[in-house]
Amino acid sequence: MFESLKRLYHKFGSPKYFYDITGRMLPWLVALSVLLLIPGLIYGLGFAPPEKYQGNSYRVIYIHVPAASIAMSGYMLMAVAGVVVLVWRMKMAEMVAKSVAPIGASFAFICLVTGSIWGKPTWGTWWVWDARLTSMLILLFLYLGVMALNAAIENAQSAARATAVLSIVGAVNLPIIKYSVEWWNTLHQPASIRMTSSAIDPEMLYTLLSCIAGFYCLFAVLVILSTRCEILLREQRSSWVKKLVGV
Amino acid sequence: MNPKRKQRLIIVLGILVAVGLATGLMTFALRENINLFFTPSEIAEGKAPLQRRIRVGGLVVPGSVKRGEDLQVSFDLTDNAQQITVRYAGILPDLFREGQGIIAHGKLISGTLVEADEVLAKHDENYVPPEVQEAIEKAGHPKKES
Amino acid sequence: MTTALLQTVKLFCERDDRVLIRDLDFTLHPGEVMQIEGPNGSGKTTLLRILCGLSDDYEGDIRWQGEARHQVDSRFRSDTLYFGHLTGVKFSLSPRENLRWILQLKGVSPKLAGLDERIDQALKSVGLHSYEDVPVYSLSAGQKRRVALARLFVEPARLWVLDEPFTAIDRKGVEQLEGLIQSHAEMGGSVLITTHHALELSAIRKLQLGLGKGTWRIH
Amino acid sequence: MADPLVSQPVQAEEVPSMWSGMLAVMKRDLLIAFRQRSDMVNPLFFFIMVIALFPLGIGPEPSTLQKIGPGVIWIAALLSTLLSVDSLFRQDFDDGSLELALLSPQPLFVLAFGKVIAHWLVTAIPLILVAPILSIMLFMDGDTVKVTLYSLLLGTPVLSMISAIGAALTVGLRKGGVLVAVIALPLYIPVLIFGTSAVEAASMTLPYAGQLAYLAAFLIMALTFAPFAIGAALRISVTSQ
Repeated sequence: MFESLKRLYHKFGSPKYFYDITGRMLPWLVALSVLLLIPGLIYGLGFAPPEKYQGNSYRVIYIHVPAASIAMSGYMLMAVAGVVVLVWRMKMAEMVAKSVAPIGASFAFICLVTGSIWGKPTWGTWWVWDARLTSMLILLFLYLGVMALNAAIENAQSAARATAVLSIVGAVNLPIIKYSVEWWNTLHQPASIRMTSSAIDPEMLYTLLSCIAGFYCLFAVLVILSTRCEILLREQRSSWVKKLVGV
Repeated sequence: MNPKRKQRLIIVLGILVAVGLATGLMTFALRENINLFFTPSEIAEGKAPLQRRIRVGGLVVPGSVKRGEDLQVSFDLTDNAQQITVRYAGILPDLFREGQGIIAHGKLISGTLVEADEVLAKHDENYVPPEVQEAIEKAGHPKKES
Repeated sequence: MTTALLQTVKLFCERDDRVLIRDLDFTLHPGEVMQIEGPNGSGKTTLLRILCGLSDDYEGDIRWQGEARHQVDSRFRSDTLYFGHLTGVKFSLSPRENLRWILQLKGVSPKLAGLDERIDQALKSVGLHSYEDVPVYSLSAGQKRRVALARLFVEPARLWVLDEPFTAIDRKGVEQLEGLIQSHAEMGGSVLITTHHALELSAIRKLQLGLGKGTWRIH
Repeated sequence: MADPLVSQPVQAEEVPSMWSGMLAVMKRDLLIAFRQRSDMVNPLFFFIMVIALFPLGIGPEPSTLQKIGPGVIWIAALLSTLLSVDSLFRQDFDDGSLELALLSPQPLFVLAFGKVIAHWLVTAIPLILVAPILSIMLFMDGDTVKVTLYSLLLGTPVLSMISAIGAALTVGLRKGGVLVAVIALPLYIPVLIFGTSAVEAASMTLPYAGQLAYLAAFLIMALTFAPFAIGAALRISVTSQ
């Protein structure tokens, strides 16, 4: 078991293998995300029953919640990749971490925008300095810091290592920031975003789950595409890339 | 013991002690009421400061909502033990209704009268915000099942 | 047969997509001086930085006394003296304070008996007698360089890694430094040095780095 | 007496004590700071001036100033830490002493720790000492002044530690200054929240022990773990040039 894990790890550590295997996975992932996302969103935005109190405005949830979740897990993914970069010096992890940052930041941004669109009808204001909104804003800032650092260092490898340190420090701090912000302003109730199964209608729940899964597939597709570009860029002088692009 | 290993041991022990200390401080801090959240009972007992922005949480007493001119509204809040009155000028959230758990931000004017500048309601009927729920439980009443 | 002090196995290094060193195998024994030569841009400084642990942008193995260097890192570092383009000399401190701090960093106890006398003696050896207590910024460029060179007289290290040590040093200083390197080697120390200066030492090997293709030659 | 032209190395300890390594760095940095006093005085002036600007910008009403006082003092402290931290490793990087530190048998985090402590002593202590006077100028009173002092005492070392991570990551870059701010500011938030909240609570004559306990917990965590991050960051910055 351990041996095969190790083998898998080494395989994924090779850019060529990663490029090949993701090339084969990509169509499936695209298909999966289309299959989950299109019906999920159409049904969620158009046909799912309106919520008892909020009417139709709650429908933003089908974008808002997946985006929030992906923004968070994207950061965690980046931090884990950072650990791999620092401990095992794996090149693939450097490229993945670099690709995740802007995509995760975009999802954090989407989450903020949809949150504020949702906030207008529900709370009567576009923006509240509410715990969840604020901590998502800070998450976006953390992403931006990582991206800025990455952009500032010319050498790709040292940029990757420096951002790895920063994203790990950020990940360690994230729970503390989240907690303190939540404590600082407990304005709105967690219920609006956290869905316990008893509190949500199954019809809405399944739609939401489909959207979440679909957005995760989309996230995976985006990360893979961006990583593949990075691989070609970094390995441009290796023989397999030369052969691939036909030089 | 070889000195290199001794150094390493000291570092590890230091980290353990530090983590322990930090956890201790955290648990102490968690027991303090630092977010200025008060229940109607606490306000009735005079624990909350006057003229300071505080948070009050409780359930809106059915039949207590009185609307005045210019969006003036007043209602009572209860934790099933004591009642206080909240005065508010502004648009109440869509989800505000009688029997609902809400959190009001504002100043304690006198005795049990709170002048709120912000009123927030929860979104779901089955859900009581943890602070409100805690306050109700503290006052000796278990959660009401709806 | 003495054990090698420093050894590289198939050392490979590239910088900005240019191969600097390919499959470098060399061994440095106690008592040996190795001069690294090559045109500008051939990677002399890079190689020195890799060898003393200031850069880990390489592939291959580096061994210290037969063991992988990263496993005996702290032992390796206490036995290596690196003298680079930047000297680490603080301008607002006096030469004496500078040396004292560098020695402390190296693990010399500040309470060591006679430490101050030894430092003063080292400063005297590099011609900084009576300059011990003036701030370094008031010294000339050559004198500033000499403050750092005084390390060679007191700092405990078997391996000296010297990157262009003769910069800004006058002719007398150069002769003196050559003598110092010679005597260090005779006492069983080893030296890795880059310089464009023709060294007049009795036993010296040369590592010639080629430009552009990672080629090298030892003679 | 032996020939002065022969190397006569002094004896080093086989495993040097980390404590003395840290003290050596600290002493050296303090000495340098006392010789170049501007490094020490400028952040202090900045702190005082920023706070003095607020009454001018917002208006001199005591009630308003009293209300925003804790936030103002904390944000000024935060900015002045940020301002001073940029030079923390830069000089050492430029003159090569960071390379020497990296090649010393001492672990890098020990040396980094010593540097940050020295930096805190030099830049934050003066600031903490004048904070009570400034808080009186912002019409804060009694306990509030005391708690301002406590909260800064507990909070500023955390700020120093966090910004040192940013400074270490950007030390090799030409445009470090703004980048450090972008990196470090989001991480400051918990300290800012609990610091201001402690002062606010004190101004309402409410218990503030909880907030101070949080700050103390952050302090312990920062002192324990930040040096490792700083050390790793420095290593990356130095080895990658």
